[in-house]
Amino acid sequence: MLEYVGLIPLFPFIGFVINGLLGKKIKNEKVVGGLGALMVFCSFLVSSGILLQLIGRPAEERIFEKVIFTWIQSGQFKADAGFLVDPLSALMIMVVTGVGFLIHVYSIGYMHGEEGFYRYFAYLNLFTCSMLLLVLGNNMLLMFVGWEGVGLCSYLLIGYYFHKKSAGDAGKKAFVMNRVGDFGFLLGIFTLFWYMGQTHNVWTVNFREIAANAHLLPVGGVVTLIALFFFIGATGKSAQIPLYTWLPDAMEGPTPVSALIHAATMVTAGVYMIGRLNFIYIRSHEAMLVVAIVGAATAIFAATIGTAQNDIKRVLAYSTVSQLGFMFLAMGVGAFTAGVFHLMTHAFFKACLFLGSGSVIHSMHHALHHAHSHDDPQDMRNMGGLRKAMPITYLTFLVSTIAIAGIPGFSGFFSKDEILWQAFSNPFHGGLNIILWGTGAVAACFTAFYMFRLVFMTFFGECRITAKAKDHLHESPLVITFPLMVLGLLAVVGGYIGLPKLIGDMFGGIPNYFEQWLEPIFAGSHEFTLQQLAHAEVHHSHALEWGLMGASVVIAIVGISVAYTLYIASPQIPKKFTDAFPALHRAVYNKWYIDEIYDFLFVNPCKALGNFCWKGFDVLVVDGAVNGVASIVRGFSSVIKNLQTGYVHNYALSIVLGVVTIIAVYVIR
Amino acid sequence: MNSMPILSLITFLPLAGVLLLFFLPKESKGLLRSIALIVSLVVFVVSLPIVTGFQTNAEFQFNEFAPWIAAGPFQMNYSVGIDGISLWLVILTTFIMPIAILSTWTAVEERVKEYMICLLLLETGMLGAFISLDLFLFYVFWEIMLIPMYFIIGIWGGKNKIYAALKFFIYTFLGSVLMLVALLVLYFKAGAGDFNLMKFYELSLDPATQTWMFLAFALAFAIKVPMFPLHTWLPDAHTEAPTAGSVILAAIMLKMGTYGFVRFAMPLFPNATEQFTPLIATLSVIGIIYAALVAMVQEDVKKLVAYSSVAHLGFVMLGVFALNQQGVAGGMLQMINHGISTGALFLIVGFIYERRHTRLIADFGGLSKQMPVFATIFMIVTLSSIGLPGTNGFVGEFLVLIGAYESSLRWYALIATSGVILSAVYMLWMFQRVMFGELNNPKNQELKDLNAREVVIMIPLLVMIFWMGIYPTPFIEKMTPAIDKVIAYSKGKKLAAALQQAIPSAPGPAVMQPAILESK
Amino acid sequence: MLTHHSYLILSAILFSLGALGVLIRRNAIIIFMCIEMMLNSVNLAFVSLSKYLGNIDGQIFVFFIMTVAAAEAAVGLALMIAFYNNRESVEVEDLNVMKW
Amino acid sequence: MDIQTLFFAVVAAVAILSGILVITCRNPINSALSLVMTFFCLATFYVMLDAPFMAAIQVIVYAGAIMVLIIFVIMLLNVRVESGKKYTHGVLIGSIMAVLLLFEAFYFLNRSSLTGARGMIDANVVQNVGHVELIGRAMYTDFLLPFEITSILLLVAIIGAVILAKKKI
Repeated sequence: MLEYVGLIPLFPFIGFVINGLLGKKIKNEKVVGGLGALMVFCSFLVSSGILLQLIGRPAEERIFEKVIFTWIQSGQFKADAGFLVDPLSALMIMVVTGVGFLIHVYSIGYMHGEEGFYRYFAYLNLFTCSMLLLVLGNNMLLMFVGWEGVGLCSYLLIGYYFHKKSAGDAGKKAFVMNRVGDFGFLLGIFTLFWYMGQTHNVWTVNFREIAANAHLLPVGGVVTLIALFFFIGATGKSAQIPLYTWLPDAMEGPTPVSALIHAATMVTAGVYMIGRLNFIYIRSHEAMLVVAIVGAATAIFAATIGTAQNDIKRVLAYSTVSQLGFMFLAMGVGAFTAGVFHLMTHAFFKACLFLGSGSVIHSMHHALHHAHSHDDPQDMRNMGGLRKAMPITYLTFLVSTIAIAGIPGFSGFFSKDEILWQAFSNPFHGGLNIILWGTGAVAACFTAFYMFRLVFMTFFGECRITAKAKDHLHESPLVITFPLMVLGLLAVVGGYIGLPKLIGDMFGGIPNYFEQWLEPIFAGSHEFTLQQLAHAEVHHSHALEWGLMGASVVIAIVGISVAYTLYIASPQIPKKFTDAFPALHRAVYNKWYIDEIYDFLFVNPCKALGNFCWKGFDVLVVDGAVNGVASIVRGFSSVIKNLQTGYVHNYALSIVLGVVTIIAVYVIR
Repeated sequence: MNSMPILSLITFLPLAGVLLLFFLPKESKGLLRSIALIVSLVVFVVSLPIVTGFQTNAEFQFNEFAPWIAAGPFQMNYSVGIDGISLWLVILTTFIMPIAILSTWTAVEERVKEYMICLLLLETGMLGAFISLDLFLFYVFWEIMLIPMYFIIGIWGGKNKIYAALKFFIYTFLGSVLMLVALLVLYFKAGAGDFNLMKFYELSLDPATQTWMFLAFALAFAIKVPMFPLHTWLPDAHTEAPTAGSVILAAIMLKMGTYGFVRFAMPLFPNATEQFTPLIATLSVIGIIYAALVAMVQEDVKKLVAYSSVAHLGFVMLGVFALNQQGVAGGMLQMINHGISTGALFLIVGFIYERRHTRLIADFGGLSKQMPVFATIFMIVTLSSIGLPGTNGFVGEFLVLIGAYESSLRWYALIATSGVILSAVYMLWMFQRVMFGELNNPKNQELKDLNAREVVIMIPLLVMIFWMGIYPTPFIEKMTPAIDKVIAYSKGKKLAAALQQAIPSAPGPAVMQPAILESK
Repeated sequence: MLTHHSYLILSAILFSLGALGVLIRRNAIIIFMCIEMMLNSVNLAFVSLSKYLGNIDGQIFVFFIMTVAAAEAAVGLALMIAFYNNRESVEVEDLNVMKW
Repeated sequence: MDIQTLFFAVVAAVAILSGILVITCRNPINSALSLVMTFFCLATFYVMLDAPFMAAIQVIVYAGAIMVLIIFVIMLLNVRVESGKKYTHGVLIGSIMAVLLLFEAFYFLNRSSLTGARGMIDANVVQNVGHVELIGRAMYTDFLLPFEITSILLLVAIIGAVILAKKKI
C-alpha cells in the first residue's frame, strides 16, 4: 500500500481535472458532486491502508519515502517530487481525507442548485490535492507547493461568489496575507538551505536529510532566524497575530469551505509545519518563546473579538483563530504532540460546528427566502429556538460546543487541557510559564462563553424571525446531517486515543496512544531537550496536575454559566453592559479596528508610495529627464531650422557660399 | 554531424517569407496572414531539431562559419552557433512568433502586408542576435531588430504611437551606439583581426578598460532589459504597440538585454562584473519593488503588465548577477517564463481590448460571469505571473532567489523576496477589478467569450506554463554546462588560472612574463 | 598673345555670370538657362586646356558634360512642367515646400 | 595685338554681353535667345581651339536641341512676362557672392601656371588625323565604359522626363 502513496493526491487531482474541464457539460449535480466525493473517498481508503500498514510496522520503521521524479535540480540544489509517509503525515492525511470526504458529501447537499456547482467541486478537489501535497511532500519545496496551492484554492473558494465585491476582496486579502507568510517561508527555506550548505556542506531541502543532520545546527543564533522565518509563514497560513485578519473575512466563502479550509485543514498547516520542523524550533528558545507568546496572545485576542460578533460564522472564525493560537501555544512550549493532538480534535469539532452553522444558515436562508424576507440568514440576532426545528443539527452542534469548551469526557478537553498543563509545566520559559498558562486559561474561559452564547442565541429562546418564515424552518436532508453526525461522534470520542497519562493510569494504565504514535517524530527533540535542560528539569506533583485540570474545568463552567446568565436567564444584561461601556463594545465589535489600522499603516502608504513612484518619479523625474533632453534638442533645432527656409535660391546661395569659401581657403593658403 | 546549416535555415526562412510576401497583392489579407503564419510555423518546426540534436555540454553547437566582410583592417565573419543559453531563447522566439502572428489576425486590418513583413523581419533579427558568435554580426542583428519594431509601434500602434516609437527607438539606439564604440575598442585591444567572441573571451583586459567597456555594454543591455531607472520607454512602448508587438517585445526583445549580459558583458569583463555587481543588484532590487509599487496603482491593464515586466526582469538580473548555478539557471528560466507568461498576459489584454477598445481597469468588472473560459485562462496566466508553485514562474523565481541568497547578494535577495508579496497584490487586485464584482457596465454584458482562434493561441502557452512548472528538468539540464562556463569566465577563473600558470610565483607585470619564459 | 589664360578668364567671367543669374533670378527657366551657361563656361575651360596641354581627354569630358546637360534639360524641364501644373508658376519663391 | 587676339576679344565681348543679357532680360524668350548667342560664341572659340567637332556638337546639341527644348517649354507654359519683381530678395548678397567668385577665380588664375605633361596632340595632328577620328578613337577605346553608361543615363533621363511630365501614365 505504501508504494501507492502517490495515488492519494492523484485521486482528487483527477476529480479536479474532470470536474474542471467537463463539469460544465455534465450538468448533473449528482454526478459532479458524487465524483468529487468519490475521489476523496478513494484517497481516504488508500490513506487508511497506509495507516494500517504503518501501524503494522515497528515504531522505528514507520517511515517511508517515495520519489516520483526529480523536480528541480540545479547545482547543489535538488528538490524531488516525492512523498514522505511517517506517523505525522499519516495522521494528517487521515484527517484531511476523512474530514474532507465528509465535507464533500455535505457540500452535495449544501451547494445544491448553486450556479457553478461543478466549479465548486473542482476547486474543492484541487484543494484536497494541494493539502495532501503539503502534508506528504518530502521536501520543503514540495511542501511549499502544497502550501501555496491551498492558498490559491482558498482564494478561489472565498471568492466563489465573485460577483460580490466583499467576496473578491476577502479572497484577495487572504491570498496577499498568505503571501506575506510565504515570504517568511521562502526566507526560511533559503536560510536553512544556505546555512546547512555553507557551513556543513549539506545541500538539501529534504525533510529526512535535514532531520538526520539536525545535530549540525547550532543552538540559537541563525537557527532562531530560520525558525522565526518559518514562523512568519505559519502566522500567515494559520491566521496568527499579526496576519490573522484574513480568516474572519474568509467567511465570505460557502460554509463547507469554511469548515474544510478555514477550520479543519488548511489553517492548521502552520502547526503541521512547526511539528515537521520541531528539531529546528527546539534548538531556539527565543523562537519558541515568540511562538508561544504569539499563540497565547492570538488565543485571547481573537476570543475577545469572538464575544461580540453577531454573525454566526464570524464567531466561529474568531474561535478558529483563537484555537489555532492554542495550538501554537502548544508548539511554543515544546508540547508538539499536544499541539498536533489539538489540531486533530479541533478538526473534528470545528468542522462539525461549521457544518452545523451551515445547516442552520441553509435552513434560515430557505425560510427567509420563502417569507420574502431580506434579513441576514447568518445573523444570530435573527435566530433563536432552532433546536426544535433542527434536532440533529442542534445535538451535534451542542456536542461540539461542549467539546470546544473543554468539558471533561469530550475530545476538546483532553487536548486543551494537555496544552494548558504543558504551558504551565514546560522547562523552557521559566517564569513566563505562569503567564502563558494564565492567558490560555482566560482564553479558554472566553471560548466557553462565546461558544455557548452562540448556542444559546441560535438554538434557545424564542425564534426571532417572522412566523411565516418560521414555518419553513426544517431539518436539513440526510446528506447534510450525516456528516454532522459522524463529526459529532468524532468530537466526542476523538479525544480518547490521547488520554493524558494521569487519567490513563487511573483506568489501569491505558497508554496515550496518540503520543506513542507520534513518538518517532518528536523523539529527537525530546532527547535534545533532556540533554540541554537536564539541570533545569522541574518535577511537578500529580496533585498540581489534577488541580490545574480541575481549574480548567471550573474555568469552562464559569464561561458557560456567564453565557447562560446573560443570554438565557436575564437577556437584558448584555444590553446594559454595552450601554455602560459603549467604547469598549464598539472596539470589540469592530475587531479592535485592526483592519483599519492595517489599512492605515500598510495598504494606504503602499498605494501612496506607488502613486508617488509613478506620477512623481517615473513621470516627472525619469521621463522628465528623457523628455527634457528631447525638448532641449527640439528647442535648439527650432532655432536652427530657420536656416532651412525651403526656398531653392537660398540653398543655391549656400552652395555658392560654400564654393567661395572653399576656393578662398585653397587660394589663400 | 550537422551537414544542414540549420541555424542559418531558421534565421533566414522568415526572410524568404518576407520575399514571398513582397510578391503578393496587398488586398488579399487572408493569404498574407496565412503565408506569414505558415512561414513562422515552419520555422518553429525546423527549429525543433536543435533541441533534440543538442548535446548537453558547454560547447557551441551547430556552428557555421563563413567570411563576410573584409574591409581594411576589419574582418567580419558570419559565425553562428548555439549553446545551452541561447538554445532556449531561440526556441522561445520561434515558439512565440506564430502565436504573435495569430494574435492580431483580426485586429490589424490596415497595411497587412507591411505588418507581416515587419513581423517576419523582426524574427530574423531576433534569431540572428541570439545565434551570433561574431560580435559585429550580433550588432548588425541587434540593430536590424530595432527597425521593424519601430514601425510596428509607430504604424500600428495606439493613440500616442509616434511618441512611444520614437522613445523606444532613441532609448535603445543610444545604448547600442555606445556598445558599438566599446565593440571597436575591444576589437583594437584584442588585435585578433576579427570579431570572434571566443577570442574575446580569452582576452585579459586591464581593469580600467574593463570598467568603461562594461559600462558601455551594460548601458545598451540595461536599456533593453530594462533596468530601473532606464525603464520608462517600456510602459509607453507596450501600451501603444499592437498586441503582437507587445508580445514580441516582452517575450523576446527584452531578453536581448539579459542575454547580452550573460553572453557578453559578464564573461568579457570579469573584473568589472565583480565591481559592478552591487550596483546592478541594487538597481534590480529597486526595480523589483519599485515596478511592483507602480504597477499597483496603474489604471491601464496593459501598463500594469508592462510594469510587471520590469519587476520580473529585475529578478532575472538579480539571478544572473548572483553568478552561481542556481542564480543564473533561475535567471535563464525566468527569462523564458517571463516570455511565456507576460506574453500570455499581453495576449489576454489584447483580447479584451479588441472587444471593448479600452484598457482601463475601471471600465471592466465582473467579466468572469460573461467569459468563463477567458476567466480561467486569465487566472492561470495571472498565477503563473505571480509565481505560484506548479506554474513556470515559481521555478525561475525560486532558483533566482535561492541563488542570490547563497551568493554575496544575500541582503538583496531578502528584499527581493518581498517582491512575491507585491506581485500578488497588484496582479490579483487587477484581476479582481477586471474579472470579479458585478457586471454592471452594459457594454460588458454583451462581451463574447474567447473564440476558437484565441483559445488555440493560448493553449500552447498554458501547456508551457504547466510543463515548465512541473517538470523543468529538461530545460535546466541542457543549460547547465553552458552556465558553468559563463560563470567560470565571469568570475575570471580561467584568467586567474592562466595567470597562475604563467607566473609561478614572481609578482610583476604579466606582460613581461612570456618573454622570460621564451628565453628559457 | 592669345593663351589659355584668356580663355580661362573668359570662362571664369561666364561662370560668375551664370552663378549670379542663378542667385538673383526668380524665374526657374532662366535659372535653368544660367546653369547651362555655367556648364558651358566649364566646357570652354576644358577645351582650352585640352588644346594647350595637347591632350584630347578634356574634350571627351566636354562630350560627357553635354550628355549630362541634355539629360538634365530633359528631366529639369519635365520637372518644371510638373511644377507649373501644380502651382501655375515657375517662380522659385513658390518653390518653398522643401522645409521641415 | 594680332588678328587672332582681336577676334577673340570681339567674340568674348559678345559672349559676355549676351551672358549679361541672359540674366537681365525680363522676358525668358529674350534670355533664351541671348543664351543661344553665347553658345554660338563658344562654338567659335572651339573652332579657334582646334576642336571643330566640339564646335559642331555645341551648335547641334546646345543651340539646336537644348535651347529649342527650353524655348519650347517657355512657349508651352506660356509664362507671363514677369510682372512684379524680376529678382529675388537676395540680389545684393547674390551679387557679392558672384563678384567674390570672380575675384577668386582671377586671383587664382593669375597666380597659377600650366603644369603637367604635355600631350602629343597639336594642331598638326588634328589636321592630319582629323578631329572626329581622334575623339572617336578615345571615346571607343579608353572611355568605352563611361560612354556606354552615358547611354543608360540618357535612357533614365528619358523615362524620368516622361514620368514627370505626364499627369497619368
